[in-house]
Amino acid sequence: MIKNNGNGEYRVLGTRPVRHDGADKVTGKAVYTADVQLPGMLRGFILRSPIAHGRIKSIDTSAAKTTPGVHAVITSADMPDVGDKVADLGEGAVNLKYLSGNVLAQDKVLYKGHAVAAVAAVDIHVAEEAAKKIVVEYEELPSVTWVLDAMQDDAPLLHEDLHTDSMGAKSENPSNICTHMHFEKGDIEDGFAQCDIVVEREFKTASVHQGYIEPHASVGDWNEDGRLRIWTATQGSFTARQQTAEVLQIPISDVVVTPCEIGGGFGGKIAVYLEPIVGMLSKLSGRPVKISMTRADVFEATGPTPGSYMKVKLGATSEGKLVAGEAWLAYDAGGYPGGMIGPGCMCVFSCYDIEHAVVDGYDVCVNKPNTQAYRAPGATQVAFATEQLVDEIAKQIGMCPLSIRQLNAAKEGTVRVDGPKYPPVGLVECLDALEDSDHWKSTLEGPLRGRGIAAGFWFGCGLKSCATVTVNHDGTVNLLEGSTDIGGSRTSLAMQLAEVLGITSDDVNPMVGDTDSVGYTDVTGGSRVTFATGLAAYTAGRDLQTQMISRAAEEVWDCSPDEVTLESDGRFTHNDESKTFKELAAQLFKHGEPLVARAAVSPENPTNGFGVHVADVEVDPETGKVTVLRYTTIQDAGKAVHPSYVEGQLQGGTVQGIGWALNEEYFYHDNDTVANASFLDYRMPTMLDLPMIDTIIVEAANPDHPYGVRGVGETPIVPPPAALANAIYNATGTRMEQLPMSPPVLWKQLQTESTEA
Amino acid sequence: MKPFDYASPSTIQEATALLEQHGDNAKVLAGGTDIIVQLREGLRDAEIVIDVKKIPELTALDLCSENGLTLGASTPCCDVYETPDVAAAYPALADSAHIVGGWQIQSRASVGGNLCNSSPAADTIPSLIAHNATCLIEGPSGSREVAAQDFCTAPGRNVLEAGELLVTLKLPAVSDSESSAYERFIPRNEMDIAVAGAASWIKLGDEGNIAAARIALSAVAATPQFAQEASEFLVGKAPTEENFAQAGELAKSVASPIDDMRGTVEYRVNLVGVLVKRTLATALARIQKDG
Amino acid sequence: MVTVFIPAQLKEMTGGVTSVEVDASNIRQVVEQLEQQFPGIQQRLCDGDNLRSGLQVSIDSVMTSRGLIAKVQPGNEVHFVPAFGGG
Amino acid sequence: MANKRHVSTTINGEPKEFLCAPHESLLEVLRDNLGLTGSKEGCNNGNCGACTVILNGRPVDSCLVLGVEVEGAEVETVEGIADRNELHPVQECFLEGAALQCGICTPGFLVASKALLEKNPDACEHTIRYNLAGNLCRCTGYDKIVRAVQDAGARMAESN
Repeated sequence: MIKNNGNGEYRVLGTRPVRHDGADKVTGKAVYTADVQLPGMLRGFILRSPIAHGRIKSIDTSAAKTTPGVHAVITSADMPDVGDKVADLGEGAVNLKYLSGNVLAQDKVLYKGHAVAAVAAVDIHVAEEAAKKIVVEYEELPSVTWVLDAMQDDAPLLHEDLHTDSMGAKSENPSNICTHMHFEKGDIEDGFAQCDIVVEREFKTASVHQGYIEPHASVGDWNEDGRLRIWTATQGSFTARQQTAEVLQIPISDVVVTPCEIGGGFGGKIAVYLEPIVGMLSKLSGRPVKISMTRADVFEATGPTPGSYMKVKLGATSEGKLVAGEAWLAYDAGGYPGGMIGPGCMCVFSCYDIEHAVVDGYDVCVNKPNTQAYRAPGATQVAFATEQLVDEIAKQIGMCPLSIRQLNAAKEGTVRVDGPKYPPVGLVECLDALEDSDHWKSTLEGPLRGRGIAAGFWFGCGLKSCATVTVNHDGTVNLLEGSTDIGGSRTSLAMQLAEVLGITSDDVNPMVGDTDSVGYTDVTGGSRVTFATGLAAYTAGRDLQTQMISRAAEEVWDCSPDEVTLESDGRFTHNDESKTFKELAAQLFKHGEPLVARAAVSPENPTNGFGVHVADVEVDPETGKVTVLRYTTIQDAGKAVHPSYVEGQLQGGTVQGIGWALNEEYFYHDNDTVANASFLDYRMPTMLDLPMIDTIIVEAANPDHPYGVRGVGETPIVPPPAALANAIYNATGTRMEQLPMSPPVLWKQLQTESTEA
Repeated sequence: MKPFDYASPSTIQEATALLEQHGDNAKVLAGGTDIIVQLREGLRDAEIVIDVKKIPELTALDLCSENGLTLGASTPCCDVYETPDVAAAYPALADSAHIVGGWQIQSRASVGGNLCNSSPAADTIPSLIAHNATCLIEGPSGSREVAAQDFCTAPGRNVLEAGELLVTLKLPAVSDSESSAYERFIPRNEMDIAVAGAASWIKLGDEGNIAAARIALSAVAATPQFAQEASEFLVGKAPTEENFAQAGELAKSVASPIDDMRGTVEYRVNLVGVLVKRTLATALARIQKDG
Repeated sequence: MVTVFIPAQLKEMTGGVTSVEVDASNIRQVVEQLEQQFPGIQQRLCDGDNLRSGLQVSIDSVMTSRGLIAKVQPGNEVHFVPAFGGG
Repeated sequence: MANKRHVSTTINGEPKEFLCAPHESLLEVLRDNLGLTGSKEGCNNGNCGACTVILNGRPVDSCLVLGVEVEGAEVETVEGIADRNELHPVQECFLEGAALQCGICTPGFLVASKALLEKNPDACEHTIRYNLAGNLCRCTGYDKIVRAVQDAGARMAESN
């Protein structure tokens, strides 16, 4: 009999232990991919396209190949033909010819920075100078980077064989529009007819990059036994293994991926870029090969998240009840079909109970790097639009922006535009927490200052995770799991196992295994690790306890298993005798076979993370510069396993959202090449650009997790641009319809409106 | 990065001899925060890099009440703002030295290097111009002096001839009745290139009016600019907001900026007025605080 | 009977019908029933013997990755929705 | 290729000698020649601070220093912050305050923070934000880093 701990009182969850990998990371010992050194290792350099769009007429690598110190040079001609096949990568599906073409350009280059050839040499300088000797002849083609331009019939075509997919139906003519999605709920005409007030605006947002500080890096060693060993900076060692095997057309079983410590990902380190290249260079040179991207490569060839055009219409009654919503969304996909438009469509009205809605979404190829997931991919753009319209309606009917959100908040049973109903969710609780917060109760005084709020949503997914638990002589345990640890997840998983077993976090040694040593585990992404891999750790702990009950019955108490009780604190009792986990484990170890437990899970429901943000800003009307004076992030975490790291996710996501809101964007030259591929000119927030980010963690239990855990990683990036836009409106009376709301843009808008007024 | 050779001469004569010998293929290394990036990114080429930090004259930092400040060309920015007398006497220079890159950059980047890199957006050059600095240059044919405002000739170009080395910068002595300020506009609060910048120096006469003024701008023309008309306008005027604003308007006449990712012509010209007005007010406040 | 909601994008194939009742014990049978009523709809929902990539099924608002083999019971509500991952 | 130079220097208190070509940066020398991979390359042009080391008492971006420049100099890296097995207060406070997530920027922050606190143990929030603005972090939003540096300052003041 197992007494489940349903009372919400925990010994380990909610505490703040020092992370298990902490000492290594503050002493410089932690090994990231670029730190890997193998005997005889070569360094690689990638030659990239200098133009935004062109046909490759010829590539002459002879001068590079004969350069002293060069061991191998490859182009797409050296890569196998992957055919026109869609591969399911767990978190999403991708056509292999697009994946392979993005790794090394085939007949065309589709964006500046597109990889064209790669060199492996004795050191990085020799490799770089040799790569510059490769002669590539291009037929330059007209290019397009703005999504609406790319949708025109006469737009330059990126892929002559790409036809628009409308849920299985293909367009007759080739197009840059990869996908059209359409959702309906209720009766839109009838809905708007019931509205006393309707607001409609057009919005556009620039491409932004995930901005992880660690550049992509991979090491490949094609071993003499025919197996390819990869050390790489990836959010998912198993998806990296699958993508690498597919691109190189070798059996998955011949690839082993060791996930190194990873310096940030945010969605941008799921697709492979370097892994197949270091693999092929290693095969041809017979030596291990390491490639680290330059920062310019990272900006020009990886990420970004889609730039967008959005037209959104929202209607309400004079009492502030939202009745109807209509959205037309176009997201750029970059050089190859992207995956962010679906969630964009599903999230545009996801925070509210709106009876009638229609959403159309388009995924459109443009001459930019292939877009990748970026923290709540697709949701931040639409929140920027919808949350401003909600404020605008509130303003027009004289309602408080908090009240209108409380009145319309999505709750259990609310039907989203794509169909499903929400299980119990925590948006109302977050809004109530805002109402009770010091920040909301405080008064903001002074001219050109304003306060804004916004809500945000991200699904948070489950997917597959595995965990193995082995027990040591002394009753401490080792937890082997497959989720690369980007932000302290080893510890949040160890804590869940410790909670089940009634031991401390320090009694657990968590370890992230390579693809040979741990069961299949999907990416560290989708806010899933603490939830799904945590569920695996919990389940493995239960498996261990179940084994121990029967063994205790047989080997210790000589009774039947149902006469052994597992207490909620992890103790095993029989009659009036009681043993802690460690006592029993140590005793069983002496008597019989070692204890090993395992779990494989695939929870399928989203964990539905809602958040609400409030921002105070001051605007300098002479320069258009916005200063964030105060910021509070409120989010439902279900159960905060390690509150410090939950706060860290909230603060980090919020600041990425603030950067997106105020300064981050790609600038392009007239020839559609990127003008600001550096940290200097891309302008991510520095420490000096921010106030402290206050957090309030709401805990509305997730029914699909034994401890009520919800994913928290992604939602915090969603509200900031909208919250800041609403704050800027309340400070200046001007509505921002584009991101970023950079000083020149805001200054110009204030000028125009003051001259018009 | 392309390979190059390296020398670290300990006298000006050795350095100028090397410069003369290698001509354009030699590049001078002071703080390295510009040149190393430019060599790495292939924006400049070098057969030999000449590290001048071992030459005593180039790391000088001497302040005296008669002759003013002698600043070695490779003296790092942090020495300027961490030396209290210097920071107090030349606030504009300290302001700009304190915002060149981040702290790590300021530990290496030199005012002289910033001048020789001759970027239109250089933060320290307007402050040198506002403080009427003179550049002491040594070369194969002896030494010469050039006013800071005449040093830059085009983006990345300056008056240095083959074989010539910038040795020191001389800033005239200052009194309690004068002060200065530098301010730039950047979208972030640190780690950014000026969208526009302004340095203002003013000296008050006994009756409290402005006896002398020098205003200089960055990032609004091909080279940093001395705003002569705006500077002369202030002479004899009362240090009022109105006059400062008017000086800001007049300063716009020397602004001929370009449209780029950092800002439009219209925006940059607007910033000139704002920054000149604000730096004049700061300079005045500093005089009043000290006086 | 199981209530199947027709994706709005396929309404033109059902003459505007937005939901139908079918007698089925798994999603494969659901799709076959739909195909009988609305010829051609199967190849819009499926790719060969699998659910089309990028599509997933929700049964009574519970997502499933089991695709065509997912079981359904009388009274269930079935939606076809886009798959999503995250960053 | 230019000839390699012999360089004698002091790294984390120990005399070190190495050979490097003039175009190799101090960061390359530390990571590739000396195996000190704690200093990280985030941008290789002085805009992220991940490669921060202390050179003759001052924080610098080691990607913007040539290896040959450190002849006769004193260099401190993240590997030299802890005293044997004793973590430095700034390391302790980063761990206890959860001031790191992915950890790639952490070495640079630790080195710069230590340099700041040794100069100014009771640095205020603004001073910390100003002096560490050359160190980028994309994970934390900086809040916990600022607090950890403040806590470390207090701890260092106590122990003195």
